[in-house]
Amino acid sequence: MDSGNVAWVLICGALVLFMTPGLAFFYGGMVRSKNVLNMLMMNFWCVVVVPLLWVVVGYSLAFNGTGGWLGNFDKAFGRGFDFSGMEPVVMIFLATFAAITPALIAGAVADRMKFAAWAIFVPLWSLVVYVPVTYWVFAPHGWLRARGSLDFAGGTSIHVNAGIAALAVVLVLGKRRGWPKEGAPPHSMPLVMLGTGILWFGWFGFNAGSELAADGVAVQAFINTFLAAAAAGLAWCLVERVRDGHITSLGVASGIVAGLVAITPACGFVTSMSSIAIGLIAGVICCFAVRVKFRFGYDDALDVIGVHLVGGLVGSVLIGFFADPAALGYPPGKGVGADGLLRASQGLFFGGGGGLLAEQLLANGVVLVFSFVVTFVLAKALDATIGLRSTEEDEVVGLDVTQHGEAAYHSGSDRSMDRTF
Amino acid sequence: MDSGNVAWVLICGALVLFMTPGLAFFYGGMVRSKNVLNMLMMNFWCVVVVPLLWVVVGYSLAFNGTGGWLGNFDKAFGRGFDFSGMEPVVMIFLATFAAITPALIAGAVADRMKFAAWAIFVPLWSLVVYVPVTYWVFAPHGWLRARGSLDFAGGTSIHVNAGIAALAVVLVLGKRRGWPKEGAPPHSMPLVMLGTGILWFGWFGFNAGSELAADGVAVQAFINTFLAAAAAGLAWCLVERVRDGHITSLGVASGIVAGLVAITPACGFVTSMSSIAIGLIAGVICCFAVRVKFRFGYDDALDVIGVHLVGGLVGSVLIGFFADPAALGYPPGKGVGADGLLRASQGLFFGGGGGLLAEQLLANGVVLVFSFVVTFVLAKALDATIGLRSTEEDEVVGLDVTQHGEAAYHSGSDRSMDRTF
Amino acid sequence: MDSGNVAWVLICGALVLFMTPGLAFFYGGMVRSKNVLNMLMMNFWCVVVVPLLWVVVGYSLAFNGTGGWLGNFDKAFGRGFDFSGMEPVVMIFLATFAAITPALIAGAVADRMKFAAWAIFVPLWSLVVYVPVTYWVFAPHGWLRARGSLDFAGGTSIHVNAGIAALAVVLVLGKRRGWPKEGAPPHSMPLVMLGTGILWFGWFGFNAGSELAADGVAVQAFINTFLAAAAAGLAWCLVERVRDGHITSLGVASGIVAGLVAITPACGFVTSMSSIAIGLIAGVICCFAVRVKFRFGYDDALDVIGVHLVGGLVGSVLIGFFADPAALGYPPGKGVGADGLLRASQGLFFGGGGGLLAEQLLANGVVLVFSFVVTFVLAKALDATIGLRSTEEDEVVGLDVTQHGEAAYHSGSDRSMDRTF
Amino acid sequence: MKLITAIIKPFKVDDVKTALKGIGVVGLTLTEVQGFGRQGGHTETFRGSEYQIDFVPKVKIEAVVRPEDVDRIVEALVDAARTDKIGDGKVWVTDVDMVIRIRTGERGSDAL
Amino acid sequence: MKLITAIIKPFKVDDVKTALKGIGVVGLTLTEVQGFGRQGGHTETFRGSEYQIDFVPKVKIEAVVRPEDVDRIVEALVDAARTDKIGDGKVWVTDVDMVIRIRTGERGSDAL
Amino acid sequence: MKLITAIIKPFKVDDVKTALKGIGVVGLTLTEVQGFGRQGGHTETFRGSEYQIDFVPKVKIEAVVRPEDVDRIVEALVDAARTDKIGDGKVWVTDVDMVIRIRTGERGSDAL
Ligand SMILES: Nc1ncnc2c1ncn2[C@@H]1O[C@H](COP(=O)(O)OP(=O)(O)O)[C@@H](O)[C@H]1O
Ligand SMILES: Nc1ncnc2c1ncn2[C@@H]1O[C@H](COP(=O)(O)OP(=O)(O)O)[C@@H](O)[C@H]1O
Ligand SMILES: Nc1ncnc2c1ncn2[C@@H]1O[C@H](COP(=O)(O)OP(=O)(O)O)[C@@H](O)[C@H]1O
Repeated sequence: MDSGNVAWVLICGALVLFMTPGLAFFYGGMVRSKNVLNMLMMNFWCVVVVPLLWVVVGYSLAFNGTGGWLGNFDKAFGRGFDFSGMEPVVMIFLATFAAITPALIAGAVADRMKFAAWAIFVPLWSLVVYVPVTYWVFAPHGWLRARGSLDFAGGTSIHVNAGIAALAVVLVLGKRRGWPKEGAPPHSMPLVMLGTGILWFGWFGFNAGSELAADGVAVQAFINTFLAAAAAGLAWCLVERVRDGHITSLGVASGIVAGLVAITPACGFVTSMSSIAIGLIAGVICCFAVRVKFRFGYDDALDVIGVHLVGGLVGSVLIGFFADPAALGYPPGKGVGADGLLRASQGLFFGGGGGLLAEQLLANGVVLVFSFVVTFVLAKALDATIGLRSTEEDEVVGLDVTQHGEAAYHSGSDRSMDRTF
Repeated sequence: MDSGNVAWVLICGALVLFMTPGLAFFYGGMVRSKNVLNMLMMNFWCVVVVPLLWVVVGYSLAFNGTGGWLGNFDKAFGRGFDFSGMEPVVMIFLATFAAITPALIAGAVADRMKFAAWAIFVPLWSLVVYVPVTYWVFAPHGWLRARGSLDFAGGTSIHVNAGIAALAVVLVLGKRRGWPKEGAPPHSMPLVMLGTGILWFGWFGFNAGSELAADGVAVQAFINTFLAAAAAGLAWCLVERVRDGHITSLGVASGIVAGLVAITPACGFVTSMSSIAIGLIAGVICCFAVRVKFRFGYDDALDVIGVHLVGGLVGSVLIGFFADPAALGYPPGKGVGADGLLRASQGLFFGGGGGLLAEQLLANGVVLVFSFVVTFVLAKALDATIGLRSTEEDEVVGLDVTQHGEAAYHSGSDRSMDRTF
Repeated sequence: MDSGNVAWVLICGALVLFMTPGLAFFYGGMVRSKNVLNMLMMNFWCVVVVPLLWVVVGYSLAFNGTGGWLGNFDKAFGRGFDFSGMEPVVMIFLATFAAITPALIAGAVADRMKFAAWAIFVPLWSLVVYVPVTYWVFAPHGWLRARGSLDFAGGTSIHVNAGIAALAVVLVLGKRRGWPKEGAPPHSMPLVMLGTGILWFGWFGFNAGSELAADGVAVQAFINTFLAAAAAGLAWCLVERVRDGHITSLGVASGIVAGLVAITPACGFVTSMSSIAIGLIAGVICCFAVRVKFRFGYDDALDVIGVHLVGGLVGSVLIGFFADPAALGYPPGKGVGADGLLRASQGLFFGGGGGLLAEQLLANGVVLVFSFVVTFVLAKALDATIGLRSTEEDEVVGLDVTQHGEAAYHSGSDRSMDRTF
Repeated sequence: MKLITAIIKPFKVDDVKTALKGIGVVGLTLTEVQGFGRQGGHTETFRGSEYQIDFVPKVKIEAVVRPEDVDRIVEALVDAARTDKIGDGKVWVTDVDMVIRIRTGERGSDAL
Repeated sequence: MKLITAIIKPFKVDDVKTALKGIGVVGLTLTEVQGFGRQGGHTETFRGSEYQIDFVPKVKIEAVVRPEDVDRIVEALVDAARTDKIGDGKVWVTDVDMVIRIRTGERGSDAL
Repeated sequence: MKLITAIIKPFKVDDVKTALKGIGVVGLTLTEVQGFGRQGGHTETFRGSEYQIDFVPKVKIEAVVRPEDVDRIVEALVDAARTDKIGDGKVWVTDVDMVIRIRTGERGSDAL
């Protein structure tokens, strides 16, 4: 057990935990002040509920197996971990991934979902969608991974997965009143920018930590995470400048996040220059993708689909072109990676032929279909039972007061209020 | 000197330093906008004054001794540190603990304490209360530790200590005008949630860093810090749902902090499942404890007592039941820990009998009495000399303007003001 | 390749990246709400544009050379890095330094600079000023470093350099309307304090990471970063108390930053007690320096000159007095440091004679002249071509709306707006 | 001249503005206010303490208009602001001695 | 109808509201305002530069009431708002031509 | 008594306050408002969606004054607030039945 690796993966775990509050602020700043606490709560709920589920049963089902489809219960209830090895570190590191994945969906359902429905949706979705998908894509013997598809830090299993699930939920949930005719500008852009800063900061742990060691691949992943975010932020700015005449702060923030999403699956398999290319491509595509919802009329409030689904797909597919594990010192095709089972082939642009691209398309296709269908059914079931949607009256008054009995801001500088106990 | 351990403890030190601003925002969001800067200042004051005191004399007195009661001056003024060993790392790591402990008290005295009095209280309290208590509980030869009481990261020496001191100060300081009939809702809940996120993030350094090495115990402490916070946050939410009908963001934030407090003393001695149990228990108890002040009529403005004192006691006492160092690979009863002097016995539930529980009760009892008495005397002395309490007029106008000559927010989007120099 | 060192420098890199958003909030809170997004954007722009430039060509020119004046293109486009060694880690770590340096200048030009001009200024300045200065001061064979001047983490090459450049730009840009008769108080002090907390947190990575290893010198640098910030914060508070009668939150924040700036060049060469002395001196001097602009009439909006230029000079010159590498276990005068080429001599107070002081004065003098002249010419050229200054109308309405087509806050709790596409 | 003052629900601002624009109102001033009335407020809970919040967010609209236009404008305003739910608000009209346009010094209806 | 406008100290809002409720005022509108007057303001210091802030936070309360109730209401309001310290504020009364309840279209005292 | 109400540009507040102080106005109340008028607003863009913002920030100033002072004060106010650019705002004057100083109960001009 190497102290440097333990220190690295632990601190990366703390960074990823910090990302969920960061996401909460990124989203929370974009909604109106009457709904900001509800948005923060949807995120914080994920980080209190999912990690418990993860340790109790999730990790064991999502990673501890020998078949291609699902794990077993051998590591349930935190049993059977050897604290002189890396496994408990990996288990808790991945708990933070499990927590943030459903939180991504919160951005799509903003302003109108009953909190009680969200509270139940999150743990159920984690079990029936996140756990199996994670096993297929990430677990040593997962069938998609075993076939050779690559996902370094969760482009397919996290961003594509959460993004398509978001689409399924909003289709069941319906549009906010007034949308798309009316829109609601962000109540606090500084809060959005704070979230962006925290996300970028934490994403280094998310991506470079996924190497599960402080080695050369982690360094490459770190560099790529930096460059792709910068490149996508720049690309989004340039599109805005040309198209809208202005460079906006929400634009650069969105671009940075799009770049981070896109490089997530690729960061450990591509060179620095490829990461810049991936960032530029993702920035441009996502900048247009966020407007698709107006054409098709699904109310993806904060663009989870336009940024996470599209960005994740872009990055995951581009692996098929840019992957160059040879340049990164992986013995190509041989068993590599933390568990020695990863088969990393070259991409189309680097002499690998179309095989890897095909696997990337297959893996993402499978996740798109599975996640959409199961999530849609789950949402329908919840809607039919407790109901997904808040009343129109609650939507008008705001979810903070109606769902949580709180208001985010009390400006009156020294107005005090009678306590009624 | 192992680079992995150095990297780990240094980064943990940076995380704990970041906690004091985090605490400032956690508290600052809860007060009215006329008092927020005063709250931030009470916290920042701790982090500029106490670390200097710590390096100059505090560390040497609090850790560098051979007797049971107090250290000596051999390491004063930063003298006598060997930079090829871990000691200077430990010294600076613990400086951040010394800084945040008095800062915890700020939450109790909010909205009414003269800043001049706070400015003097902080260094005095650190010297006469924090330093001796730390020696007894934490120092290799400290008498409470030598007897076998356990406190991994500061439940007794920090949270119980600061919590009971807060009670002593508010008893001298008195209630805010209008309290409890009137109350003042948080001026910015997003600021509170930001503080919560920073605190949780930093607390990984606080707890897992206290192992002073990147090893298996640090990993267990990290996992427990994660799980106890989640469990307590969940518990607080469930109590609110049942009792008040709503799950509030302030509730989940309070629960998370309560869980972090409770696991602080225990994180290096209990298993993952025990940490969940401790978190659940602490969440429920603290959720009720924050209302005790209305029964007894002490104005603990932001619930330092209900969360830190009660949470610290819960965690510290539960060590007596849940401690299972054997399961964590400590040779039980043998000398272990960073300094090889720690005697870690089993708790009541794990075959250790009541011995450890008795030591836990004794240690906390001693700290409760000592800290309360000395702090009460100190507060009375300050009150008799310079006065603890701001004028009623200042309290109405607000402490930001009257104590600091500043206002937190200037909304008028483009009102400029004449400079009078 | 030691995993502990890799983990340390990577996490330090993430910390420094986080500093630029931190700086954005530190500055952004100080401006009026009509200009805050523009301030955030000036900072975020640096962090998306400069790192790309750095990897493509900057690093190679700024570090990879054998002559005294400038590097070559051998490491351009991310070519030629050995991922089994530390060099790629160092390259990306330093990318964050390159990003934050021009961002410092944003504080001086606040409220009135055309964003288009800033967007072009940043990459140009990085190439023609930052890159050569960095080579001279930091690169193994840089002529100023080779002569024996010391700059551990960037006092001369970053703070003095950016500070004097800020003076050059504001002289070309001119004063804000109404200044100095009118001033604009901070629109959100809590945002300023958040930035302060993030900056201090990140600065540990900035300074202690610059050792490029997790060793005893990194520990000393970490300790000094902590103490100097605290000492300078305290010093600023005391001056305010005596001079103005109040201790302000902006004061303690400014002092902390001043101390961090001053210790940046010195942190790896001085003892703990010397770092306290340097902090106290810097705090007092900067507290007076921020008022000099009123005497000389240059509109340094947020005191980049008073804090960064003056603070950087103070720290850099004091190295000449306080440097004591012997006490830190450097073989004095021998080749030391990460690249084995550093010549660290003793300061005046520690038996080193005036030689080092002379070198410090020379190095800073050279940077002052070069940076001022080149920046002034660059600013003049931009002003003559696209124009540096926004229209008076835009300045009155605010830069957020006019430069970025956005407003920072939309308070109307549930006012929605018609989308016009 | 007459001053029409209306207290309306915030989410009705756009509708009201559009309606008034439609019938030739070229200027008005809006203020974020808080209302107390039959509608009642809501309760908030902080750490188990309940607070009764009696005030609900409203928007106040003020427009100085020609006396002869008052009835048409009030009617249009009321129609646009009505949701038939409690809390829709009030409109009241007061007399104005004179009105001046600062930029030009014009008075009376020319100032509108 | 009459419009009673009062400028009071913010921390007096609850007392005033309770007092008015007590004597049958069923509705009123509140605005956060800033006042300039005898009370004077305060100075703020930012990095050693002083600013004289002349405006202090106040709350404005507006209530349309029946003419015959004006005196009772003003009296109750003044009593509730008074602290006998400078800056307690002002109350003024203006005439209202007509008042309408948006929800129902009722006019006059029925609209209150 | 008369009530002078002025809608002005925010950055003119200090000038107006100084001017009114200069001619003996000892008190006034300020409110942050948003104005709709000829000046028009601006557009904002969020992720490529455009919003037309019709309201621009303004400041409302209210002062109760003695009838005989109205003209002087209005004149001073208009001069101080004028920038000759569109959007300078309006001033209007309404009649006040009575004004009371809460602290003392004084009425009429003594209350100012
Ligand atoms: N007498 C009044 N004077 C001034 N404002 C009033 C008065 N009565 C009600 N309002 C305003 O009108 C709003 C709506 O009134 P309310 O009684 O709640 O519903 P409705 O208008 O349907 O009767 C209140 O929130 C308050 O702002
Ligand atoms: N002539 C006036 N017109 C409008 N508002 C006024 C006037 N005079 C005072 N006010 C308001 O009343 C508040 C209190 O007035 P002030 O002169 O400070 O104390 P007092 O009411 O005790 O005389 C002021 O802050 C201002 O908001
Ligand atoms: N009829 C009106 N009633 C009330 N306020 C008005 C009216 N017309 C204009 N205003 C206020 O005056 C401000 C300036 O008016 P505007 O027409 O934009 O420019 P100008 O005053 O130069 O004609 C508006 O923003 C609005 O706040």
